[in-house]
Formats: sequence, structure tokens, C-alpha cells
Amino acid sequence: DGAGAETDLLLFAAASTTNAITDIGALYAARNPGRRITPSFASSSTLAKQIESGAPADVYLSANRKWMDFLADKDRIDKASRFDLLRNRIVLIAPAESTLAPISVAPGFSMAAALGTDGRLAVGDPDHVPAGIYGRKALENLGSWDGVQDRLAPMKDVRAALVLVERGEAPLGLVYATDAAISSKVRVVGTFPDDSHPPIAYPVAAVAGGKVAEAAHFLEFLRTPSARAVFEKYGFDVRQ
Amino acid sequence: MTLFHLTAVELAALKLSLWVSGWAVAASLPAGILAAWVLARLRFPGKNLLDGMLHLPLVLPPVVIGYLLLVMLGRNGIIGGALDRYLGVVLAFNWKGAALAAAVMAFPLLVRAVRLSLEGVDQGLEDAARTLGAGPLRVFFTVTLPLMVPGIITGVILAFARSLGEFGATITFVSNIRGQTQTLPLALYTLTQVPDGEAGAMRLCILSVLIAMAALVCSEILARRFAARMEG
Amino acid sequence: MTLFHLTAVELAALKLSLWVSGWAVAASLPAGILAAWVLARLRFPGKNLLDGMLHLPLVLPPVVIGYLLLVMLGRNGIIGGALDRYLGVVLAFNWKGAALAAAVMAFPLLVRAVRLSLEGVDQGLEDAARTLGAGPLRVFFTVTLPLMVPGIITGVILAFARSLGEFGATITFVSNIRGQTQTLPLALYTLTQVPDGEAGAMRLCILSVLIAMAALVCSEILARRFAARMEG
Amino acid sequence: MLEIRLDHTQGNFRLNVAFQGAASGVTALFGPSGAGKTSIVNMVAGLQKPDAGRIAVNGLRLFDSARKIHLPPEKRRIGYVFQEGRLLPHLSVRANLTYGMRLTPKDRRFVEFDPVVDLLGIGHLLHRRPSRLSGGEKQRVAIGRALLTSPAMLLMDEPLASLDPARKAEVLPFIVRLAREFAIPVLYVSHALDEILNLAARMVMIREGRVLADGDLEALLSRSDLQPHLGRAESESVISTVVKEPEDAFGLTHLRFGDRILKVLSIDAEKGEPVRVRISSRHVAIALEPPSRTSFLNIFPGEIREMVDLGGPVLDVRVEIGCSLWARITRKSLLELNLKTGQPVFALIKSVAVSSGPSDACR
Amino acid sequence: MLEIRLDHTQGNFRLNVAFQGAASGVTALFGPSGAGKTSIVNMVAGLQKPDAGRIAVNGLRLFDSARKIHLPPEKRRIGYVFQEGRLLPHLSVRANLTYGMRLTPKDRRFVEFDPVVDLLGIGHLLHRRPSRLSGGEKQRVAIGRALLTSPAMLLMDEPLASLDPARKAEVLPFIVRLAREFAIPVLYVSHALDEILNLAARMVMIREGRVLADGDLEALLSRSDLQPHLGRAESESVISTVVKEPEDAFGLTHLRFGDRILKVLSIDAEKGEPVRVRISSRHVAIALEPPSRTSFLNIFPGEIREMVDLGGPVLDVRVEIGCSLWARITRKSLLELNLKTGQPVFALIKSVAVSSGPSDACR
Ligand SMILES: Nc1ncnc2c1ncn2[C@@H]1O[C@H](COP(=O)(O)OP(=O)(O)OP(=O)(O)O)[C@@H](O)[C@H]1O
Ligand SMILES: Nc1ncnc2c1ncn2[C@@H]1O[C@H](COP(=O)(O)OP(=O)(O)OP(=O)(O)O)[C@@H](O)[C@H]1O
Ligand SMILES: [Mg+2]
Ligand SMILES: [Mg+2]
Repeated sequence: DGAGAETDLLLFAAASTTNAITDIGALYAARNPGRRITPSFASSSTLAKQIESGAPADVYLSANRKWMDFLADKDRIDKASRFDLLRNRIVLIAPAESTLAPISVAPGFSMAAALGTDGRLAVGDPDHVPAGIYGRKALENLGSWDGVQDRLAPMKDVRAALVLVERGEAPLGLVYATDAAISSKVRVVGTFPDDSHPPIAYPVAAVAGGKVAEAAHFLEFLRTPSARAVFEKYGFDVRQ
Repeated sequence: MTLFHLTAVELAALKLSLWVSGWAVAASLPAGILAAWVLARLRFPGKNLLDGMLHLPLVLPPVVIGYLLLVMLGRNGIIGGALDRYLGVVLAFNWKGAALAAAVMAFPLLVRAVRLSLEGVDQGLEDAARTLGAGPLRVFFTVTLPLMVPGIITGVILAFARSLGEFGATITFVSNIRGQTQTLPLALYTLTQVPDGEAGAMRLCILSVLIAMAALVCSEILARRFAARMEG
Repeated sequence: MTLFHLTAVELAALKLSLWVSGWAVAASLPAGILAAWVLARLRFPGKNLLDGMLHLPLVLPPVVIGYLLLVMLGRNGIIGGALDRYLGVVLAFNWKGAALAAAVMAFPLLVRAVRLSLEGVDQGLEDAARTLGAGPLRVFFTVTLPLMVPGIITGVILAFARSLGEFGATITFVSNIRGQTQTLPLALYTLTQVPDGEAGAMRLCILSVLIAMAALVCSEILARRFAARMEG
Repeated sequence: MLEIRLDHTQGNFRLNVAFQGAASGVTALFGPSGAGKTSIVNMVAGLQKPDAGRIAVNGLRLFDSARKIHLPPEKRRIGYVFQEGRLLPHLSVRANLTYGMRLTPKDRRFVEFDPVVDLLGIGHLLHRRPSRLSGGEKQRVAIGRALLTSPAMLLMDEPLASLDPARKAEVLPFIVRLAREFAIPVLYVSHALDEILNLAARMVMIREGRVLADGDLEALLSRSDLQPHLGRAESESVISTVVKEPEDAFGLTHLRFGDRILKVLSIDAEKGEPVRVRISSRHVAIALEPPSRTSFLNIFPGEIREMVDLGGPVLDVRVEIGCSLWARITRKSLLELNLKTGQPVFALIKSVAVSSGPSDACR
Repeated sequence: MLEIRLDHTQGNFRLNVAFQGAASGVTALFGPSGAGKTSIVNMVAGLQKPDAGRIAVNGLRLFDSARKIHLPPEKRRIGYVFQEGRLLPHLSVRANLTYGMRLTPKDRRFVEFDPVVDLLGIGHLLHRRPSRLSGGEKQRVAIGRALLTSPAMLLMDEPLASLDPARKAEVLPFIVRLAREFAIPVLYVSHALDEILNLAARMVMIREGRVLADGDLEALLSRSDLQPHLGRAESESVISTVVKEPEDAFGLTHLRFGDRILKVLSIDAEKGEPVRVRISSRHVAIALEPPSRTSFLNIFPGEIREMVDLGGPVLDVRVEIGCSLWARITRKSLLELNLKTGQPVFALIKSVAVSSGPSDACR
């Protein structure tokens, strides 16, 4: 029960980091007696708006820079503490039992052919889901967007897109490499070149008005090799 | 006012919402009345189970229901596959699927309200109609059903409102495809997820409310007319 | 079975869900009965507006409702700020907020069901009680309310089930804080975000269904006992 | 023939009855509140299923527990006027009236809409909803509704209780006529002996779920053991007669019983038609010699056969005048006239004190 | 004093009445179905608000449109027995009975639970729910419930219609006694003249929303213009008398009117108490000379004052015997006895043909 702990950090983390952050929280508590992490996982946008409305969060881990910028503009984060913790990549996946040959994702490649006559491409909604936004940018840069934009199945979040492919409802999907890595029901059939979309960064920062000192301690921990190892285990790209 | 200058996308979402909700309610009404009747009038083993199943869409998060629908009614689903193969009916990624999702989510509300009013129908009146020569089916349609009107109106309005607002199951089951499955709540949700979407979101909010109000006023008028008929 | 070996987190979510839903229903019941009474028995300008407002939580996606709650009742919100300052009541990011979100979402269901049964109460019986010397308030509590029991049971079960399943408004309003605002559906959501979470998700699903079933069975027993009382 | 044998338990109440009714004409079900009358009627209508028993109307088995026959209500062709009206609240009065009528094939209808509406005086109510009717108006519509199904049998559960006497006086003969003309049996529940006397040929007396007595109305009314259950202050004699002269110069009808002539106010009957007359014992005086120059038209010599002490200051005296005639006299008269069993006396009856029942009741 | 003046329109029906009732004792509201009786009673109870008018009970203004007074029903202390029972379905019979009783302050209660339950014969039903009662049982509970509020006034809308005669005979005198002992007015709606005769001192005749006539029951009953509206086959004489001898050696009561003595079956009254007797014209015979050795106890010399031709074979003859006494005779007797106005005759009344009404009805 949190009441007894000396310090209890409330960590608002993007839902896509759920497993990594859960493990890291346990690790952090084990290494630092008297300190605890209580995570709250939801979409980056929801969390950002909650912080804007005065949520008692101490640390915010966003799945994209836009919502971190949103809070920075409103002075709701300790800007000095902000850094990009993780990187991710967009991959093209197909159901594990799919017979589809690997696709070389290069300028001018045609996704439509791979989708068949009535298949759809499962994506996080490119209007607002970060994975979808990155995917759209990449497809635009590769000149393939026009061919597929009417063949999308835009989902509420990237996890839903993954499910759609897992179930075979969509023959292809665009998800994070981290999502693809953890699901045994899909396989990666193509990886997007790094330069086809803006870097997929997971910025983290202490929340203004929170327990800044304790937050700094935790943020420091996130940079340690043991924390990195956890992130890498779940397929994240940890760069400085 | 700019409120009523809807973009093409918004207009499409509005139309789709009405269409989907209308179908969801219309198609589930007979089943709802049947279910209400079965639950109110029959006694059979497993009744509690059936009752519980009907309430599932309320108890589980909509996304979960959407997921279950996907698993069962998706093209690779147990039922969905059969539907596709034998009837050529595809529910995934089109408005029919959206209507189904809405109907499933609204079903418990419909059934409960209808059942409540059915339980209030004086069986003495049904008996009287029987002695006048009407068989059970005729009695149901000429006596029981008319006397259930208040509950049916309530059930329909609840179901319609719930369908209009249905989001989680819909987006999970049939995705958020503009013009095909993007109903008002899905469009609205999209707007709330982007930093500068607030104005648009507010507009769609108000629009939803207006539709609901219109539906409510209609239902009130219907109900009042019915009550007036009863009082003669 | 491993189904019943809940992790500490799940157990906490289960307890919290019951607590939150219980409070949501208990606290909104009097208001719901009042609202039902006002809508069923009074005529006043703006009644349709009030009715419409009550149905908002049905019509709008839960996330939007959650967002509205956040804006208004968050610590920086218009109402939330005042509540905090003058009454010391904070709703944001604790179980009270979760209960409020659940109550708001379930309210239209509660009101509608209660209202339906209220409209079915024979006013002749109320008149009779008046002639026996009971004032309007006493008549309400000793005649009208008892006769509304079926509707109240229906309303409560609908509201409780809806509260149990409430997700969108809750996560948006009070976030998903383990042990504090992480109810069953939120825990379920969190599990769907992890790769090996399906078994856990399924377990929580079944758990939700079991709770709902238990609540239903209780309500049926109550209803049957009540019906038996009415029949003597 | 109406054959009813029922065994049924509800709560603490056990109903166990067996009786027969006439194939046509009215059979009255008479008994105190809570005796089981409505239960019986419900079972005949098919709305309640008896635990065991048999119900048959004119040979048609409606219910037979032994053969597992249980016709649904709508197949029984029974018109039922309920104790509490039960009009359909969502239909207008007209629609209530025609609800059952429309379900009756045209060729089987023998009751017409207009005459029934006229008779019941509900023409001006046709467009109304039941909730806007007065108590008596509701009941009249309920009667009309049942009649208009042209039923093979009528069940009436205290149908006239809320009707005013004038309306009652109109409706009663109509029911009798209906029963007679179309030869349908009517099972008629009433507490009001008056109604029954004007209506019924047979009576079944129910008490605490059992048949106390059943059979011919006249026979039951003259049984002294049943008097306490009839709940009336007076006893009556019922005499079966035949019309000798429908209307004499003074407008009186002459009725013959045995070799005697009884003069009554003219009644609507053909010569030779059987007529039943009821004479309250209070209306019969006894004299030791025939009084002259009085307004008594009927003076019969007879003999005292029986004296029933009712306790208190009165007693009933049965005088044999070719049939049994009860006279209620005070103890004072008894002493003054020194009356004894076997004594020859004169029985004086004012002709106007005679009322006539349905003639089909007489053998 | 019960003062009622009402003007109200509902649908096509206009109610416009003004009448007064006695401060205590029973005022009967008599009229055909749909006349407006229930509407009046509802307004007195405060359940319906008249468009205009005034209602006062013993000086207490319950409603006055001019002064904008409209007491709510629960403040009126009025016990109301509804035409349709209206028992509270969720309460047991006992709880129904005590519902109003508990709301009556102990010091204002004058009706006790046990006697009422006994009187109404509902002791064995106390634990039941209303839905499991028979029609008559429901009505008895409804009566008990209203009585147990110890009301300042009673409204009864055809309360006895579904009661069997035996029960009726028990309940009627109780209501009269209640009204008399506690000096509360009772407004009693009934179609049954019988009930009214045994009960009411005053009568208000309603027809189509208007007062046809109101006033003393005796006066109304003897008005020949009202006879058609009374819906009865016979006319009656009502005679106000005083008890001379409560019970003689034969158990007869001697009643004095003027200098004459009328002998009737013993009635429960003190010496000197006023008693009203009703004598049906059918029970009065006329003789030109006093008959000897008959069972007639009452033979009064008198004079024919009026002859009313009723059409048909009978006519009513008014004989002055110290008061007016109607005798119904046949045209045949008229001719045979050669009766004329002014002619001296003897009127013969069997003592047992006398029934007595509530004595407080007499002046
Ligand atoms: N709610 C109503 N709206 C319009 N008219 C009504 C309403 N209720 C009753 N009436 C009419 O008003 C008249 C008087 O009704 P009321 O119930 O007072 O009659 P009543 O004298 O009690 O008759 P009954 O002896 O049949 O009970 C009737 O003609 C009836 O049809
Ligand atoms: N649903 C029921 N459950 C148990 N007992 C019942 C039920 N309905 C009626 N009774 C009892 O059965 C008995 C017979 O009822 P029934 O209605 O047949 O009487 P009734 O002869 O029609 O009386 P009334 O003249 O008062 O209408 C009564 O004692 C009554 O209390
Ligand atoms: Mg009955
Ligand atoms: Mg009435």
C-alpha cells in the first residue's frame, strides 16, 4: 500500500511502454528501498491532458514529442529534465501464418498489391495515433500513401492494429517494432528505413510541481544500463 | 454560426451515425422484445445465465466487446467466417458491423426497459382478451405490446442514444474508416486526440447533443400521445 | 483453477471496482429517483433540455465525458477548483472521481428505468393514501416508492453493471493509477497492452462477468421476493 | 348441459365442487364473499387450471384432467363479464366492444352491435377511452363486449352490481332472452337474490369452496334448511303455474296451478305458457274465515301443514293450497287465531304481491 | 352540516350541483350510472378540484374557490371507500387497515381495530396481500381501512355492491351507528334503494350532473313526481312514530303515530325514541269492513284521499289514517269495492310487513 512508502512517484506513461515500465518500476523499487513507482498507463494524449488539468503526476513518459511539446508550451513540465529516452521503429507485419513474401520497403513500393483485392492495412489512426502518424509520414515519403490511404483500417491505438493482424482480419499492419517483437502471432515482413519518417522518440520529463528531486533520481535510473536492458528486452531502441 | 457549417467528413459521420443507430435499434427491437418476453414470462434452467449474457456488453469495457466481436464475427471468426461463406454477409469494416456493434452494446438497455414494462402489464387484461377469442399471439400483439409502449419507447430511446454514443466496440470491431465506419463518436474521439482539435470536438459534441435532444423530444411526443390515447 | 489466483494488482482492481461501482450507484440513486420524479410528474419549461442533458453520457463517447469531467471537475476546473477550495473535496485522480465518472455514465440508465416504473404507478393508489391522512411526502415514501421497486431494481442493476464496465470516462478523468483509480476494466486494458496479457485479460473478463452475474442473481431474488410480497 | 367438477387448492383455500347447469337458461352461483365463485368461473373460462376435474358445456369437454384436456380460453367460446371490468385501456369503447366481435366468424354471430349498444345505453361513449368512464359505464361496456362475441356460453361475475335499477331492469330480461333464444347456458354469480330470482332457473349455492346445495331454484328456495344461507329477511313460496288467461278485462293475468286460479298483474306471456310466481311469506295473510269486501283477489282455502319457529316474535306457517304456500305471522296472531297443524284456514294473497320469474324455469 | 356547491366540467360532462347534507347521519347520493356521483365524492375528498364552488363540513371549509381555499385530501379527515377498492398492493391486509389508523393521533381515534375486523369478518385475512383476496373481501378491507382513520366524515361510493346480503345486513347498521354515535356525516353513493332506505336520513338525487331533488328521504320517497327516478316497482309510505312500548308479551313493539298504535316486530329502540317505518304500498290491503279472525294486527279506519292511476291494471290509493298511507290495489278491486275519494275504508297492514329506518331520521 502506497501510504506507508516514503516516496511514491506517480509515473504517467504511454500505454505502449506498459510492460517495460512495469518491470523497471519493480527493479527501481528493489534497488532503492523506500522509493516506489506507481505507474498509470493510458494514451499519451489522455495523460498530457490530465497533467495539464493538474494531475498529481511526477514523471511523464510520452510516446511522441508532440504531447511533450504541448505540456512544455504550458510550462507543465520541468523542461530541463526532458530527454528522449527511447526510440522505436515502424515495421510492416503480417499474420504469422501468412504466406506473404518479405516486402522490401523502398521508394515507390506498392502496398496495394500485397493487400490483395479487399484486404486492409491495419494502422493506428493516422489522424492522431503516433504510430499511425509516423506510418503515414513514411508512406508519404516513399510515395506509397496515395495507393493505400483508402485501404486503411485505422484503429484506436497501435495495439488494436496489432490485434487486427494477429487475428488475420487484416493481411498487413503498420506497428512499432516493439509491438511486433512481443507478438508471436505476427511476423515482420518489412522494415521502414530510418529516414523515411521523423525519428520516433519517447521523451520523458519531470512534471512541474511534482516531486522534482525524486523524479530526477528516477530519471537518472532510467539511463542506467540495467534499465536500458529492460527496454531492449522489449524491443526498444535505447539511444542517447 | 460556424456550428452548422459541417465539413464533408463531419456530415458523412453524422449521416452514418444516424443510419447505423437507426438500423441498430430497428434490427434489435424485435429480438429485444422477444428476449424481454422470454425473461419476464418463462422459467427455464439457465435463465440467469442468459440474463447475465445479455448484460455482458454493459459490464465489460466496450473495447473488450469489440474484441470479442472481432474474434467471433470477423472474417476469420467462427461465426463471421460462416456468414461470409454461406450468406455472403461481411460485417468487418463496414457499416453493418458498426450497426451490429452498436446493437450489441445497446441491447441490454433495450431488453431491460422493455422487460420492466412487460412485467407491469396486467395479465388480467390479457386473460380478458383470451376470453374474447384472441389466441396468445394475437393477445400479445393487440394487448400486451400496446400496453408495453412506454417501455418500448424508453428502451428505444436508451438504445438509440447508446448507439449514437457507441465508440469502443465500434472502433475495435470495424475500425475508424472515414465514410464507412467513422460515426460521430469516432470522429469526435479523433478530434479530442489531437492538440488543436478542441473547437471541432466541441462542435461535434453539440451536434450529438442536438440529435439526442431531437430523438428525445420525438419520444416524449410519442409517449404523450400514447398516454393521451390511454386517457381518451 | 488459476482463475482464482488473482495477483495483488488484480485483487486491488477488483476491490476498487466493487467499491467504486457500489458508491456510484448508492450515491446516484436518490438523485436518480428525484430526477425521475421531476421528469415524470412535473411540467416546466426547459424540461426537454434537462432530459437531454441527462442523456448526454449515453450519446457522447465516454472519453468525451471523461474529458468534460476533467475540464470541469479537475483541480484546475471551474467546479473542481471551487470544490477543492471551499469543501476540501478533491475528485480528480482518486476513487471518488472514478465513482463520479461511473455514476455520471450510469445515471441516464438509472433515471430512465426508475422513471418508467414511476409512470406505471397507479395514481389512484396515491390518492387513496392521501385520503387516509398521508401527506405527499409520506405517500411518496410509503406508496409510490415501494411500487417503484421493480424499476428501481432494474435501474440499480443497469447502473451497477454499467459502472462496473465503465472505462473511457474513468481513464480520461482519473487516469489509470494502480490501487487508486485502476478499476477492473482499466486493469483489463492494461493487460491488453502487454504481449502476454491475454490470459490475464480473459481472467479479468470472466471475473467481471461473474460479478455481474452475482449482482443479477441478487437482483432477481430481490425482485422475486418483492413480487411474492405483492401477491401475498 | 353444463357439467362442472372441480378440485383445486389455492393458498389455504380448497375448492371442491361438482354441479350441473341447464343446457340453456341461467344457472346462478350464489354464495357469500370468498366462497369460491370467481374461482369457479375462472376455471370454466380456462383462465385458471383446476388441479383436477372436468368441465363440459353441452357435450363439449373444455377441461378433463383425466384425459389431459385443457382447452385454451379463446377456444372455449365463452363470454366472460369480469367482476372488475377489465376493459382494454388502450382501446376506445367501440374498439373494446368490437374486439371479440371481429374475431367471431360472421356466420356464427347472433348478437348485433347496434341493439346491444342501445340496450346498454353506451352509444354516446363509443369514442371514449375506458379511463374516462364512470363505474357503471365501464361495467356496461364489459357486458356488451362479452355479449358481442356471440358466445356459446356466458359467465357473469356480479355484472350488475354497479348498475342502477332502471338499467338493471332493462339488462336482466335481455340476458334471459339471450339465454333462451340462442339456447346458451349462462353461469351468473350474484349476491343479490333479487337478480337471481328474476333470472335463474337453477341455483348452485356455494359456501367455503363446497356446494351447499344445487338444483332447481324453486326447490332450493323452499327448503327451510337453506333459508339462513339465502341471507334474506323473508321466505318465499315459488309456485309453478300455467297461463290460463293472459289478460282479463281488468288487465289481470289468470294463472292456473292444480285446479286453482291465481290472479296477478298482467305479465307478458302466452296462453298455456308456464310461469313461475314467487310469493313472499310476508305478503300472505291467514284468516279463519274468508274475508268479504277487501282488496284481496286471491283467497285460497287450505290446511296448515307445518309451522317453523323462527325464534323471536314471528313464525312461518306452511299452508297446503294445492301447493305449498308459506305465510309469516306473528306469535300474537298464532295465539289469537289459535292456529294448529292440520287446521283448515284461508290464505289471502294480494295479486300485486306476485312477481314472475323466467318461464323456462318451470317444468 | 355538509354544504356542497360545485361547478365543474370534464369532457362533455358538466357537473353543477348544490345541496346540503345532515351534520351527522347518512346522506344518500342516488342517481343513475354516469350521473356524476363519483365526481362529487372525489371533489369532497379533495382528489379532484372543482372549477368553482364551495365545500364545507360542519363549518370547516374544505374548498372555496372564491377564497382560494383548497385543503389537501390528507387534511380533510375524510374516510373514503372507493368504488374500486384501491387497496395498497404492496401491503398486507393488516398494514392496509392500519395505514391510516397510525396516522390518526391516538386521542382522536374513536374506531377500534378489533371490533371493525370482527364486524367485517376479515380476521383470517390479515396476513394476506390484496391480490389474493376475493372481490368482496377486498371491499370489506377497504371499508375497514376508511373506518379506522376515525374520520370526521365518511364517503362511501357503492361500498356494499359486492357484499353478500348477510354481511351487508351486518355492516349497514354499523355505519348508521357510527354516523350517529360519533356524529359524523356520511355521504353514501348507491344505486340500491334498499340500502338507502335502511341507512339514509337525507337523499340527494343526481341526474346528468344536476340535482334532481334533495331533502328528507321520506319526503322524496312520497313525491309522486320522483317515483319514475327511484327505479322501483313499488311505492312506499314512510311514517314517523314514537316507541310506546318497546316489547310486549308477544315480542311486538308498539309504535304511536298521532293517536294510533302500530304493532311491528320488535325493534331495538328505547321507549320514547322516534322510529321511522316504511310500508310498501303492496303490503297494504283495503277493506270496507274490518275483517275478523285474520292474522292482520294493524287495522286502521281511514278515508280515501287520493287515487293515482299508474296506468295498467293497478292504482295507488292514499288513505288518511292520521298520516298518509299508500295502498296499491288492482283496478278489479277498485270496481268490486266501488272505491271513491272520500270514502271511509279500513287499511290492513301485517305487522311483519313493516321495516324500520334509522330513528335519527325522524323529526
Ligand atoms: N376523466 C374523465 N373525463 C371526462 N369525462 C369523465 C371522466 N370521468 C368520468 N367522466 C364522465 O363524467 C360523468 C360522471 O361520471 P361519474 O364517475 O361521476 O359518474 P357516477 O355517477 O359515479 O356513475 P356510476 O354510478 O356509473 O359510477 C360520466 O358521464 C362519465 O362518463
Ligand atoms: N390468488 C389467490 N391465492 C390464494 N387464495 C386466493 C387467491 N384468490 C382468491 N383466494 C381465496 O380463495 C377464496 C375464494 O375466492 P373467490 O375470488 O373465488 O371468492 P368469491 O366467491 O368470488 O368471493 P366474492 O364474492 O367476494 O368475489 C377466498 O377465500 C380468497 O381469499
Ligand atoms: Mg368474486
Ligand atoms: Mg361512480
